[in-house]
Formats: sequence, C-alpha cells, structure tokens
Amino acid sequence: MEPNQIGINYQAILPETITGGVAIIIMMIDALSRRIERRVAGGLSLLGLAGAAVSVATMWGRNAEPSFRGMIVTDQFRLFFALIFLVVSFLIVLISIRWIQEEQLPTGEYFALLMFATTGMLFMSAANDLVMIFLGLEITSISTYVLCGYRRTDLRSNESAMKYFILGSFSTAFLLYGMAFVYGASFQAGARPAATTNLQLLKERISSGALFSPEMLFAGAAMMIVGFGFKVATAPFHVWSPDVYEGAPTPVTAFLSTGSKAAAFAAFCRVFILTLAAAPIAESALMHSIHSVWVNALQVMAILTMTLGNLVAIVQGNIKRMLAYSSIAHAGYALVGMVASDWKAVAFYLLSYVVINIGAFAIIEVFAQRGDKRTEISDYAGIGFQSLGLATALSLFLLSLAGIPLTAGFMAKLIVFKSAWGSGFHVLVVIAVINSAISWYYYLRVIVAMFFADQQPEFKAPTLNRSFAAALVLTIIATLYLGILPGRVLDTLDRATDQISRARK
Amino acid sequence: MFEYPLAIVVFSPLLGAAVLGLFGKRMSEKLIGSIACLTVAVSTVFAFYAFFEHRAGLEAGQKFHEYLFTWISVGSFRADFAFVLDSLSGIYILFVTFVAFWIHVFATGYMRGEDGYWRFFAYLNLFMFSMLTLVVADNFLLMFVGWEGVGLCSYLLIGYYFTKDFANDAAKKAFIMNRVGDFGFLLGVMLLFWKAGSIFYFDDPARGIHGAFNWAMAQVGDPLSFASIFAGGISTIAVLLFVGATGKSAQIPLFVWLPDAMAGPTPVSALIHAATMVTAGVYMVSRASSIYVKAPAAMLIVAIIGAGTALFAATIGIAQWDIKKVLAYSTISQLGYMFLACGVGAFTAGIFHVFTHAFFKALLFLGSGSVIVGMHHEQDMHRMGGLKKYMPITYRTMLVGMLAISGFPLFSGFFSKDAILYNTFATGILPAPWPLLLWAVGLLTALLTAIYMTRLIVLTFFGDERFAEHSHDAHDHGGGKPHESPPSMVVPLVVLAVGAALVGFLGVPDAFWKGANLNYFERLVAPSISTARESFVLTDTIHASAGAAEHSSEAGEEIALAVVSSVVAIAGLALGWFWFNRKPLWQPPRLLENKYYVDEVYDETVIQPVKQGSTRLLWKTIDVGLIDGAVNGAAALASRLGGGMRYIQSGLARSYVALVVLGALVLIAYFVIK
Amino acid sequence: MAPLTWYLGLSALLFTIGAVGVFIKRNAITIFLCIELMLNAVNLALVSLSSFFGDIGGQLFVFIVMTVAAAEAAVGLAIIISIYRNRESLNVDEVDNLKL
Amino acid sequence: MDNYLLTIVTLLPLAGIPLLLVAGKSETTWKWIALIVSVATFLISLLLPINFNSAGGLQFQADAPWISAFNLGVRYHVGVDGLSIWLVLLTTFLVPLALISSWNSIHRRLREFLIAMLALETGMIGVFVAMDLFLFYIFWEVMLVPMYFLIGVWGGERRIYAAIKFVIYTMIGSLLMLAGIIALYYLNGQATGGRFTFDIPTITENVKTGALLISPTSQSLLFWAFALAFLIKVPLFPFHTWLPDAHVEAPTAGSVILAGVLLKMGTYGLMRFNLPLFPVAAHEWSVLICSLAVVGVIYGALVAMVQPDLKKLVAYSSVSHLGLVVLGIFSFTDQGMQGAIYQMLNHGVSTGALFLIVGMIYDRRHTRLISEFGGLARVMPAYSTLFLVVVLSSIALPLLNGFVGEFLILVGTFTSPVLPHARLFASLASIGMILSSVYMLWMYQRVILGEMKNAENERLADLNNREKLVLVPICLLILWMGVYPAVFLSRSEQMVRALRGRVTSAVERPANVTANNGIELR
Amino acid sequence: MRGETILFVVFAVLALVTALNVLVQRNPLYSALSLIGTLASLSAVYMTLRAQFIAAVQIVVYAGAIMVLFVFVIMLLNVPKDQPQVEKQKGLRYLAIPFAGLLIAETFTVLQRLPARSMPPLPASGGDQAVGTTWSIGTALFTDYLLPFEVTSVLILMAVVGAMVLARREND
Repeated sequence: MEPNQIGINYQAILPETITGGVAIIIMMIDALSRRIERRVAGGLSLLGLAGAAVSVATMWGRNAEPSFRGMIVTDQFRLFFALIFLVVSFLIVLISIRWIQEEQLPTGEYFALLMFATTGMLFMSAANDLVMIFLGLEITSISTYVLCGYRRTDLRSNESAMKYFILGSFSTAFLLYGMAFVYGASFQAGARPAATTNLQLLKERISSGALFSPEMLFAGAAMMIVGFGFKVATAPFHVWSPDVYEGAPTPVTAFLSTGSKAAAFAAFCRVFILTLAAAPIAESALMHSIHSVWVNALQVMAILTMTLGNLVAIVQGNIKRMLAYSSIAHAGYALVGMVASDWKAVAFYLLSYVVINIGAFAIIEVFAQRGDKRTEISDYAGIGFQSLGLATALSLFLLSLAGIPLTAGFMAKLIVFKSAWGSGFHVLVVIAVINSAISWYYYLRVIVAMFFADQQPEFKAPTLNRSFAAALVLTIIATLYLGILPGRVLDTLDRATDQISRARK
Repeated sequence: MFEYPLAIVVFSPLLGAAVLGLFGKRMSEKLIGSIACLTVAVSTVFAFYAFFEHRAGLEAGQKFHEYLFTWISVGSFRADFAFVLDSLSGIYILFVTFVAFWIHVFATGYMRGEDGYWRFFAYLNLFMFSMLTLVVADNFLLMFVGWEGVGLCSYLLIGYYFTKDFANDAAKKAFIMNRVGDFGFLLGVMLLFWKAGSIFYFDDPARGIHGAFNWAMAQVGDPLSFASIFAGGISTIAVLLFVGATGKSAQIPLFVWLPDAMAGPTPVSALIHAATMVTAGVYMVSRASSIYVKAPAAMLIVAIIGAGTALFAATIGIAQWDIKKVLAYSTISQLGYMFLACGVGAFTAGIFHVFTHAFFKALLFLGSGSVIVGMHHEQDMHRMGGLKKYMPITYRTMLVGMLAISGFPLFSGFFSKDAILYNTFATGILPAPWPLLLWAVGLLTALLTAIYMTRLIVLTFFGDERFAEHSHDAHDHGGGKPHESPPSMVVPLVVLAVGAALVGFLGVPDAFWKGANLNYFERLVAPSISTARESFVLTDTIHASAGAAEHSSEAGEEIALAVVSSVVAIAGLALGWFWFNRKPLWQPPRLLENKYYVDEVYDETVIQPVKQGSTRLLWKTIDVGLIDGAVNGAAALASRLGGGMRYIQSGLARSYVALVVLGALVLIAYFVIK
Repeated sequence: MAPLTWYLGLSALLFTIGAVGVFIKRNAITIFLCIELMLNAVNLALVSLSSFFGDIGGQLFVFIVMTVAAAEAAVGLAIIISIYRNRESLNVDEVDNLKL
Repeated sequence: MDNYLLTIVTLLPLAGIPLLLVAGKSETTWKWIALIVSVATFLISLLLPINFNSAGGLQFQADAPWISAFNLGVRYHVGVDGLSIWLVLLTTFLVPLALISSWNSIHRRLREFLIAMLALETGMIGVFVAMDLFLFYIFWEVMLVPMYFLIGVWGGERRIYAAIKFVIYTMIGSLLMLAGIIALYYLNGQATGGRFTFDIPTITENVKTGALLISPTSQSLLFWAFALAFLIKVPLFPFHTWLPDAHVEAPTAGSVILAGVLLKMGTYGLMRFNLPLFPVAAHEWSVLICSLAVVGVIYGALVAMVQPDLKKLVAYSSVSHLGLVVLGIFSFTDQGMQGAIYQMLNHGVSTGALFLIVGMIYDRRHTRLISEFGGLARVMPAYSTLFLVVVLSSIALPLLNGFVGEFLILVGTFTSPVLPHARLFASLASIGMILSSVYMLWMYQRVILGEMKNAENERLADLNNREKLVLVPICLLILWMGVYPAVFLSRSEQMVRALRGRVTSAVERPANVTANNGIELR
Repeated sequence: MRGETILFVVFAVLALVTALNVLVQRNPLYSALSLIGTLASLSAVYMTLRAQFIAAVQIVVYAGAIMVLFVFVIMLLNVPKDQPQVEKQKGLRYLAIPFAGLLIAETFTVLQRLPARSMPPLPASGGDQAVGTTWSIGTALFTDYLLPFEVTSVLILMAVVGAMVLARREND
C-alpha cells in the first residue's frame, strides 16, 4: 500500500512530534549526563513548545484534513485547542523552573513528563477517532498521575497521586466501556467498515438514522459523559479534584486545573458537540434525540457543578483547595457553553480560564514556599502591602476569575452566557449568573486577607526569578488583553471552522 | 420713579443680613445696629413709597406686578421670582416694615452686650426679607419661600441662646410644628396646581400667566358638606392650605410651639411671634379668599378652629405666671379671633385685627421686654409687682396696650374686635346655630382677654414689690433695683403706644355715623378680597351693595353689638382689677396652669411612640433583624450549604468511587430511559 | 454459537464486579486488580462486537487498551510502592488526610 | 475636540495613576498630583455644560467599533445628554473635594489610596457617559473594585464585613442585569433581523419606533433584571441595608463618593434604561416601586432619626432622599423626572457635604457618636454655620437646592396622569419633609447646640482654610442651585420631555399592551 | 457450533467465579492469582469468538506480563498480615449490592433490546484472513491504526519514565 493511502502526513502530527521528541531528548540528556541542568531542560521544553506553536500556526487556515486514515483531523478546532494547551504548558514550564530547583526534585523527568502530557493533550484535540481520544487521554492522565505524586516523600503528594490514579483509571474504564458501546451501536451491515470508532463516520451513521442499536448509543454516550465529566471535574464526578489539587505540587495543580481540564473539554466537545449534535434542520430524529438528551443531562450537571463548586469554595480554608472548588465551578460555566453546543464559546472560555488560573496558581506557588507550607488563606493575612506586586497580581487574577469586566474572566463568561442565552437556556444563564455573584464572596476573601487584615511579621516577600516573572507578566498581559481587546482572538475563533462534517476518511 | 420698589423693600434687609452675616463679627455694636435699622428703614420708606405711589390704583383693586426672574419652570409648572402689590400686600408691608423698624430700634438697646449681637441682627434682617417675600410674592411657591424663611429665622432666633437646651428644644419644636403645617400647605399648593394648572394668584398677561384665583372664581362652589373636604376639590385645597396656617399661626392643634418660642429674646417675640410672622396664616387665608369663598366647609372649619383656639388659649392665658407666656397665649387667642373672622367671611375684619394687633401686641411684648430688662431678666410675675413707680413710661405704654387688646372703647382693638364679633354674629354663610355660638365664644374670649390682661398689669405694676422677697443671685447682672429702660427702648414703646391707641380709627364701622364712609381700611382692602357667590351672600359690611334698605337695621344691630362688647370688655377689666388686686397670687386651676397637658399628651401619643417605634421596631427589628437578618441569613445559608456539601468530600477514595458510580447509574438510567 | 447478548452480558457482569470491587475493597492493590477487571470486561465487549460485526477495529482497540493497561499498571504500581514507602500500609481508608 | 472631550474627561484621572507610580516617595507630591489631575478633570469637564446644546440630544459623542466578533457589535460609544451631563459634573466636582478633605486623614498607603480614588473617578464618569450597554456594564462593575478597596483598606472597624456586603449586594443585582443585557441584545437582534448591537441609543430608538416591540411579560422580566441592580444601588427599601454599613465603615472620601455619586448610578440607570426601554413594564410596576419608594422615604427618615452614629444617620437619610428620587422618576411627569435629576445632584452635593462635615469632626475626635458631642457652636462657629447651611439644604429649605428638587418631585408625582394613586404617594412622601427636619435638626442640636458637656471637645479647632476651601464652594453651590436652578434644569428639559413622551405614549398604546404581541423571550 | 456455546458457558462461569473470588479474597496475592484465572478464562472466551490473536495476547501480555508485575509488587511490599484493618464508612459495602444490581439492570436493559446478530461466516477465501487473525490485526495495525500504534510507544516510554521516577529510592 502506498503511504498516501494510509494517510501518512507527518506535518499533521508535527506539533505532537516536536513535544514528544523534546521529551525524549530531555530524557536522553538526563540519562547521558547524569543530571540535566534545569535551565537546559526548561529551555528545551520552551523551545519545543514554541516550535510546536509555530507548526500549529502554520497549519492554520488549511481546510480540514483528516490524516492517518481519519485518526486525526487538522481543523481549526484542533489548532485552537492545541494553542491553548501549548500556552498552558509554556506557562507551566516557566513557573516550574524556579519551583523544581527550590524543591530539589528530579528535573529531567519532570519536564519530560510535562512534555509527554502536552503531547497527549495535543492528540486529544487532534483526535478524530475514539481510539485516539482514549490514547491522548491516557497519555495525559498517566503522566499527570506521576506528576501529582512527584514530591515522593510528601504524604499529601502521595495521597493525591493515589486518589487521582484510582479514580482516574476507574473513570477511564467507564469511558472505555462507553466507547465500546458506541462502537457497538455504530454497526451497519454491509458498510465498510462494518462498525466504527471514527467520529465522522459515527456522525454520518447517526444522521442517517440507521444504527445497529440506538440504545447502545445512548448508554455509551452516558458512560462517556462519566469519563469526560470526571476529567473536567463536573459534579458529581468532581470528587477527586479538591483532594488531588490540594495534595499535588502547586505547578502540577496549575497544570491539572488548566491543561488536562482543557484537553478533556476539547475531547468532550469533539465527541459531543461536533459528533453527537444535531444541525438545526435535516437531521435524523435519532440525532435530535441524542442531542437533546445529553444537553439536558449536561444542563443539570452544569447547574450542580457551578452551585456545588461555589458553595463549597466559600467554606474552604486552604487556598489551593478553594481554587480547586473554584475550578469545579468554572468547569460548570464551561459546561454552560457546552449545553449551548457552542465549542467556540467553550474554547474562548478555556483560553481565558487557563491563563488566569495559571497566573493565580503561579503566585500561590511562590507564596507557598518550599514544600507548599503556606497555603492556608490565613497565611495570606496582611501580605498584600508587604508584597504589593504579587498581591495585586493575585487580586487581579482572582477578580478575573470572579468575572470583573476588562479582564479575560468577564469576556469568557459573557461569551458563554450569551451563547447559552441565544440557544434559549435562560434559566441556566440566570443560575450561572447567581453563581457568579456567590463566587465573588470567596475570591474577595483572599483579597480581604491580603489587604484588609493585619500584617504578619514573619512573612518574607518571596524573590522571583526571570522565568517566573516572565510567566507572571505574560499571564497578566493575557488576562487584560483578552478582557480589553478580545477582538482579534474572538475574530479568529469566530471564523474558525470545524469541518468535521466535510472531512472524509 | 423706581421700577422695582418692592424688590428694594424685600432685598434691602437681605443685603443687611448678608453684610452682617459675613462681616458682622468684626463690627461694633453700634455699626451693627445701624446697618440693621437702616436696611429696615429703607424697606419702610420704600414700602410707604410703593403704597402711596399706587394708592389710587390699589383702592381701585389694581395689581402691580414686579417680575424679577423665572425661578422654576418645568413643563407646565412655573414659579417666578416676582412680586405683586395690591391693597392687601400693600397694607401688610406698611405695618410690617413700620413695626419692624421700631422693634429693630428697640432691639439695639435690648440686646446690648449679648454674645453674637451681629448674629441676632443678621437673623432679624433675614427674617424681614423672608416676611416681606411672603407678603409680596405673586405666587404660592414664592410665598412658601417666605413662609419657610420666616420659619427658619424663627428657628434661629428662638434658639438664639444656643447653649440653653430649652431654647434649642423650643426652636426645634417651632420648626417641626411649622413643618407639619407646611406639609398641608404644600399639598394644598400641589392640589391647586393640579386643578388650576397654576400657582400664581393673578393673571399677568405680560408674562402669559393665568392666575389660580381666576380659576377658583370660575368654579361652582362646593356645598357645605363634610364630604366635600375629602373630595379633592376646592374645599380640599382650602382645608390643606388652612393646615399650613394652623402651623404658622399657632392654631389648634399645632399651637404648642408658640408659648415655647418665648425662649427667644423679647424683640423676637414681639416681631415674629406677635406682630408679623404668626399672622402669615391669616394673610394667606385672606389672600386665598377666592378659594375659601367657594369652600364653605373649609370656612366653617376655619371659624370653629379660630374660635376654639381663641377661647382655649385665653383660658390658659389666665393661668400663666411667665409674663411672656401670658402674652404668647394672648397672641394665640387673638390669632384665633382673626381666623374666626376669616371663617365667617369677614376677611377684612381679620386683616384689620392683624393690623391693630401688630401695634398693640408688639407694644405689649416690647413693654414686657422693658420690664424684663428692668427686672434684670426676670420673667416670673410671682416676683414682680409695684413696678409702676420704677418704670413709669413702660407702665403707661403697656396700659395703653392692655386697653387696646381688651377692646376698651375707642382704642384700636375695640374697633377690630368689634368688627369681628359683629360679622360673626351677622354672617350669612354659616347655618343657623353657628353664628350665635361663635359669637358667644368670641364674646367670652373678649371677657377673658380683659381679665388676663388686667391680671398681667396688676401683677406687674401694682401691689407689693415681690421682687424684694427673692434675693437675686449675685452673678445675675449685678442685681439692684428695677430701672427704666434706655431711650432706644422707650421711644419705640411710645411710638407703638400711639399707634395702638389710634390706628383703630382707620376702620371705624360705617354704621357709627349714618351715611359716612368711615371705614377706610375696609374700603382699601376689600378689592383684594374675594366676594362670595350669589348663594353665599355675606351680610357683613364688605358689601356696600347689600342694599340701602337693609342698611339701617343692620347699622342698628351693629351699634348694639358694639355696646355689648364694650360692656363685656369693661366688665372684664373691672373683674380683673378687683380680683387680682385682692389676690395677686391667686392659684389658678392646675389644668389651666399646665396648659391642659397638651404637650404631655403630644409627647405620649406622638413623639414617644414614633421614637420608640423607630428605634425598636423599624431599626432594631425590621432593619437589623429582618432585612439584614435575611441578607446575612442568605449568606449564612450559602456557607451552611457549602459546609454541608463539603462532607461529600470525605477524603476516602472509595466513597468517591461510590459517588462516581452513583452518578453514572443516574446518568445511564436517564440516557437509557430518557 | 452463543448469541452476542451473552457475550455482552458476561462483559457487563464482569464490569459490574470490577466496579463494585473498587469501592468495597480497601487494599490498594486489590482495587487496582478490580480496575484491571473492568478493563478486561471492556475488552470482552469490544472483541465480541468486533467478531460479530466482522470488523477488526474493535480488536485493534483491545490491543491498544492492553498496552495502556500495561502502562497504567507500571505507573500505578509505582505509585503504590511510593505510598507504601511513606506509610507502610496499603489500606486506602487510611489515606484520607486530604478532605472536606 | 468635541469628539474627544468625553474620552479625555473619562480617562484623564486614570492618567494620574502612572504619574503617581513614578513620583518618588514624597507624600505631598502624590497628593498634589492627584489633586491637580482631578481638578484638571473638573475644569475640562466644565466645557461640557458650557458647550452643551440644550435643544440637542446626545452630544459630545465618540463612537468606534470595539469588538465585532461573535456578532457582539460592542462599540466604544460615549456621549452625554441632559440626564448625564450634570452627573458627570457632579463626579468631577466631588472628587477633588473629597481629595482635599482627606488631605491629612489618610495615614497609611496614601499612594494606593490616591490611585483608588482616581480609578474610581474614571469608573464613575464612565458609567454616566457610556452609551453602549457593554461599555456601561464594564464601568459599572470595574468601579466596584476601587470602592471595595477604599472601604476595605482605609475603612473603620467592621470594614471587612461592610466591604464584602457592599460588593456582594451590588454583584447580585448587576449580574442579573448582565443576564438582562444579554437578553435585550438578543431581542433587539431578533427584532431587527440580526443587527446585533449593544448600542443604547440604537436600542432605545428601536423601542421608540416600535421596531423592537417587547411583549409585556418579557418586558417585566427584563425590567426587573435591570431594576434590581439599580434599586440595590439606589438603594431602595428593602435593599438598603448595605448602605449604612458601607457608609459607616468607609473613609470620609469614600463616603462622599459613595453617597454623592455611586447612589446616583442606580437612579441614573432607571432613567437611562428601565423607563425608555421597558415603558410598559415600568408603568405596570410603578405602583410597587413607588410604594417601596414611599416606604423608604418615611422609613429611612424614621430610622435615621434614632441613629446614634452620625454617619449612619446620614446614610439612612440617603435612603429617604433617594426614595423620593425614585418616586419622581416613576411619576412619569416632566416635573417629577426633572425633579429627580435635580434631586440627584442636590443629594450628591448636600449629602456629600454632610459626609465631609462628619469626616472633619471625625478627624478631630475619632468618633462619630452623636452623644460624644454637643455645644460645638461655641468652639467651632464657622463649622457650625456651614453645617447648618448643609442641614437646611438637606431638609429642603426653599432657596436652597433641596427644595427645588423635592418640590418638583412631589408636584410631579401629585399631578401625574399615568401613575396610579399618585396623590396618595405624593402625600405620603411629603411626610418625609416633616421627618427630615426632625432628624436633621435634632442631630444638629445634639452635636452643635446646647452646653458643651464633653470636656474633650473644649479644645477642638475650628475649620482651617483647607476645610473651608472644601465646604464654602459646596455651600455656594447649594445656594446657587436653590435660587437659580434654571441653569441646570434647562439642560435636561429636552431629554426629560422626550423620556416622558416615550413612557406615556407607550402606556397609551393599549392595543400593543392588550394584544400581547411583541417579542417574547424564548 | 454447539460446542462453542458450551465452551463459552463454561469459561464464562469460570471467569465470573474467579472474578468474584478477586473480591472475596482478603489477601491481595490470592486476588491477583484469581484474576489471572479470569484472564485466562477470557482468553478462552476470545477463542470462541475466533479472536485468536487477542486470545494469545491476553495470555502473553496480560496474564503473563502485567499480572506478574502485580504479583511481583505484592511480594515485594510483603504487607504484614497482622496489620489492623481500618475501615471507614462501613456503609459503602452495603451499597455494593444495590449498585451492582442497578448497573446490571441498566446494561441488560440495553442489551435486551439488541437486534439478533449472528457471527458472520468465514470468508470464502480462507480462514487466515478472517477478522481476528494475526494477518488481519497486523494489516490493520500498520494501515488504519498506524498512528495509534506509534503513539502507544510514546505512552509506554512515558510510563517507564513515570514509574521509574516514582519507584526509585530517595538517594538516586
């Protein structure tokens, strides 16, 4: 068989190749020179991520191209999400360079795993087949299991890794079972192939209405929601996240709450919005039915997620845990966008969210000091004016998470709510809005502690290195840029296409 | 000659007030006094100028407008800063400026050496500005400016001794009571605007203004019924305006502030709380006579309140020991008389009484002030007596005032009071029992008036020198014998005494001399006063057109009634003379001495409930407890919910797994069953 | 030849047993074994569907799942080892410092 | 120039922030920078009323596309009309005064304080000039942050509680408004065939022409989505409990701004959005809102009467006064609405001044309890005099500013042809005038008059020149606005007439109301 | 074909029993051994499905490699038997029955509605190219599933790195 028949297209997997390759190179340098310099590892990672970003950028504007026999597809959906992931990893690398030295943890493996995770995430957004989604998800998950337990001697880190691992693989089993059901449902006698895990084919088959078993499709979809819902941490599948986020090393928490969440959303959107969603007209009753069912389910989950996240965040004393609940709530807002079946809104939401959240976690990381010692909100009492710059930046991020206008958080919420309202989910929007109001309370609590409470004598303002400062500046700029001048990004997104329906195997 | 004489009349005192207020602190007392008196003198001169310049026109009922600028103009609502001169406002500015000038002169002496001398005259000048604005305003809103302005100045002047709590309380009470009345006044104005579309009195084609009075004249009058008051028509307007008058003119039920207002310096009492401000209510009702004549129910209310207040206050007056309090209740009582006149349709008689009252009551107050100064700031009549020989001029002038207020024949009060009593008796607008009843009340009041005034004179100037019994405190102005007051105080007394004796002759009833037009006052004011509609014919002397045939019999009746009231007045004087010469310290009934406990009743039924209710119910219970409780409760509920939900997070991986399974089960069930 | 339903039924039963095992067993390794059981249940479903449909895709999927299971096993056991080093215990109920 | 004027006025205060950041370590320099910037803003903003055309509508407009993606159609559109022009002026007038007043009372974090004040000024001006719903919302929210910090960092004992309460209260309302904004955006887009926009004049025009005809039910929902935000801000009874706390805890400058400007945003919003956009609903709910307003007038006054704390007293008096403003707005008459606008300014000036006055005494004695004072007139005559002027203004003495506003509101309400029970409302609201004199004079008496009972007050210094510089202009303004209001009223006349016309014509269009046609929320 | 059915039934029962035994055993070692039994039974079941390759891999990779790893770790850690068995939230075990019941009920509801389907006949060209043979797997693996196959290598590499970094001793 000729290569082009197999659909080999190396350029299509160039970003993944670069990040994966960088991971391998780092490992090799580490192995050969016994100990890799953190700057080298970090620098290589940044270089790799930048290279990947460039390759993603060069792919922009091309029509949807499935490659590798439809295993992946290069559409703007993929590329936009890929950029989000690359941004996440870039920032995480920047904030990790300081941290990894301070904690004196193995350097090479850390960056390598981070790059592997990035590779997995990139595959998740590129995937056009359930197999690829599963693989990407597993690469990301397994590397993050390890990263959670990266501070091996720390009990909290251990616990975090174990819980994440048990619950993660458990939910993966559900996801897989769901995929199996969908595969089973997709059978069409006499067709080539007879049954499929390819998303485009699935969509066509569901649209045509001739399925082996609609029931299996529904059950499979439900189980996939369990799996994806777990990864994005929506109620009631969110339970792992507060514990894991709290226990994991802070940069890893940042990565978990942004990168792996965004990747899961990418896959979630790919499967549900792009595959299982009905166009307004000319679709089979089956498609309409599955669409409305999952939308209803997600609607309930979104409400549960937002409400639970926000309410429980109110009573938290640990800032990482509070932000964990906050990120649950944010998953809820993003779900609102999913309910509206508008992946662009979700994508913009995630882009804004990851930037802000990484910024917030970055600062929490420096404040936490070695071994995550100072992560209670009470530790933040009065540090606002002792470390004015960092505290102001943290305030900015928190307010942005709360949704103050002129920052990314507001634009993100606006776009999502607008989208949902436009699709007729008025009650959902109102509930989301009330939730936003509640969320102000706990974000403000941190600001209250930092600025309004009495100062702490023993607090020493942390020193920053250049890479960290760069990360901070980037996140601040991005937060404001997306809030004040979101036009370019939104325009790009607005014109972006997901040509899954046009792409053919 | 002068295009804006009224403006000069009004603004001259304002200028004085501004100068004194801004720079007075650094001025000498002499300069301050001069500025204050001069500005009022200017007002007085221009008031006379304006009046006599237009006298013929005024007598003919013409109105002279002075437009300064448009104050508020929104939509159809318009209120100008503009003045109007007609015979009513003309006569008012005459005696207001004249009396005020002499009171200012008196005050320069009386207030000598007081802290804040400049402040006092600044306020006094400001008061003049407000009062004159009130009088010459050409619309109700500008009148309200003066109306509130005099209230403010009254507040400031009552509270002049601001370190004294009773003075502050009195000041506040005065202002708030007035505000209660203003509430009615404003509603009346608004209702008038709603119905008439204008708050101007008269048409002024030059400005394209339609007057509310012309609207009122064109209305069919309301019937004399209780319901008409609440019908939202012209009767309602009249009653609401009258509520304002009860506040300003201290009528039942809002009269309680006036006796307390005596906490201010005596010239203030003379000027504001006797001669001018308190008569503003009468002025306003007379001004709005076009409205009242269409509202018989309101008229009846005015009459009843007036007569009731007259009697009520007179009974209290008998039992007071503070010399100024006696005069204060006397003022309330006399104001009641004036309203009685208005209520029976005899607006001119009411205004005439205002006019004469201004002289004799100012005189009496200034006299009392002279006594107080002479007695080294003693006001209690328990400690007076026998002052005749120490203060001869004061004694004589006050005697004139006493005779005038008691209605001793041929003194000014005799004519004005007589006009009221006669018109009450003869009014044709009230149904049967009322004229007689009101007349009887008026007569009884006249008797009481004579008695308590005699009591005042006797207790002060006759009998034993009781002040010797009480040794003054050493620091109290040095003590010593009573003495006559300085010329700056005595001269005004004399001037006013002359006035009090003679001004009554401006309004001698025509009936006294067959065919003569004796009642100049009547003829002057009448064109500014509205006449009633046909079915509402007044049988008083306002109507020259009432018919010659009836005239002779009415004239006889009028003379007879005059004789009756003269007899009553003299009887009262005699009674008082004999009784109080024998028992100067006769203990009056406690009920009267304590003013029927009205203050206490108000305190118990209004003030305390409002205060306690606001504190306990509104603030502590509703605001803090209920509303804030709900707010904080919602917050607490949120965190309690959060606190409850956090127990989902038990920390046990296995329970998380179970929860995931549960979620999956529900989800699958929904998807399968859907 | 047993019908497809039987195979899928067996798969469902095994999956259920695995799922239940995860939340009733306390030994971390046993829990892990149960997860492996669940994966095998999925594999069974995929293989049976693949065979009955005559489509090789399912079996390829199984092939991938097995690889993933192997990788997961390696990492999972490493986690268990590292946690055992710190705690000297494999009981997951004792690992509940992070909560609420 | 005219196009940039508003932008300059809006952003100039913000330009002071970088200056402050690079201005070295001298506190005096910082203060002067902030003061000069704010005074410059005020002076420039004076050009607005000078060049304002009373007959014209929206003026000094600047309009540029901002975000067009996602059909958002967000524009940077600013402009002033008769409603907002004076509120802008009020803001630029009060901020310098607030800065001067706190010249020596901020002892820590001065630079940050000044930054917060300047940022706040930009936010407030922005709210009034924004002519795009999106832009409006941005300013509306962003302004919260500096205010939050002002209360939280420089506030009193319970500042944290007050600050959080302030923000959360406001947030609940404004986020619902966000939902309302989105809904309106969609309705307008649907009605105009996909021309999605947030532009306020455009949407208002569409409502007026009938191009955007919203069904009564939907109008009611949207009306409340907007109204709740505004009524909380006003604050109308029973949404007022954040106010006493915020006022009491805020530093003087914060209280001045809070009372002087922030509360006006609520009433401004009602007039800018609720009336013109949802006239039928506004009419339908007017009885409820007016009832609450009247309750607020009386209730606020009664509760103010018994407050032991000066600031709380003033805070509750604001509840009372603002209730009157709301009443005026919902009277749907020229007089009522003009009066409401005027009363907004009056309240800004008078209550701002009251807070300044309380602040001055607080700076000296560090207490605000009325019972701590008494007899100050003897040692502080100038203070007492200016205080009295402000008190009188607050109790609406004629020839002072308060009267014009209150009377217009009352007369407008009384004569309203469309508001049900108008007479009753006006009569009840008039009681507020009695009560205001009760609590104000009582307070004045207890603080200023009487014997000096507390020895600590013996040596209190009278006002210094700086403080006089703050209060005298205010008192002059009070007098000017009371004697010659035409300057102010004439500029808002055209706008009010148009607004009243919109409401009344919509109400009198019964066919539309009864037929229940118009766009529904989906 | 009856023979295959019998085989299926036998091994299905065996798989179920051993699977349940995984839960019943308290010692993880026995659980692991029991699971190996399950895996082997499933391998046999795969044979009945004509999935020879998968059946082989099941034995070689799963039972052979993965489970050995498990057993190895269990032996390595050598958890003392007398460790106190802490059990929090005892109620969880009572959820087992209802949850299991519900899950089974739900899946069986779905399965019960499946259309009947019999295994397709072997292609005429010969059994060695039928679905499930090594040929078919290999062909698909290097055509359709080329990318997943390659990506798997990344996964494995990463797992190695991860396992190494976690499991090695501190002083490394």
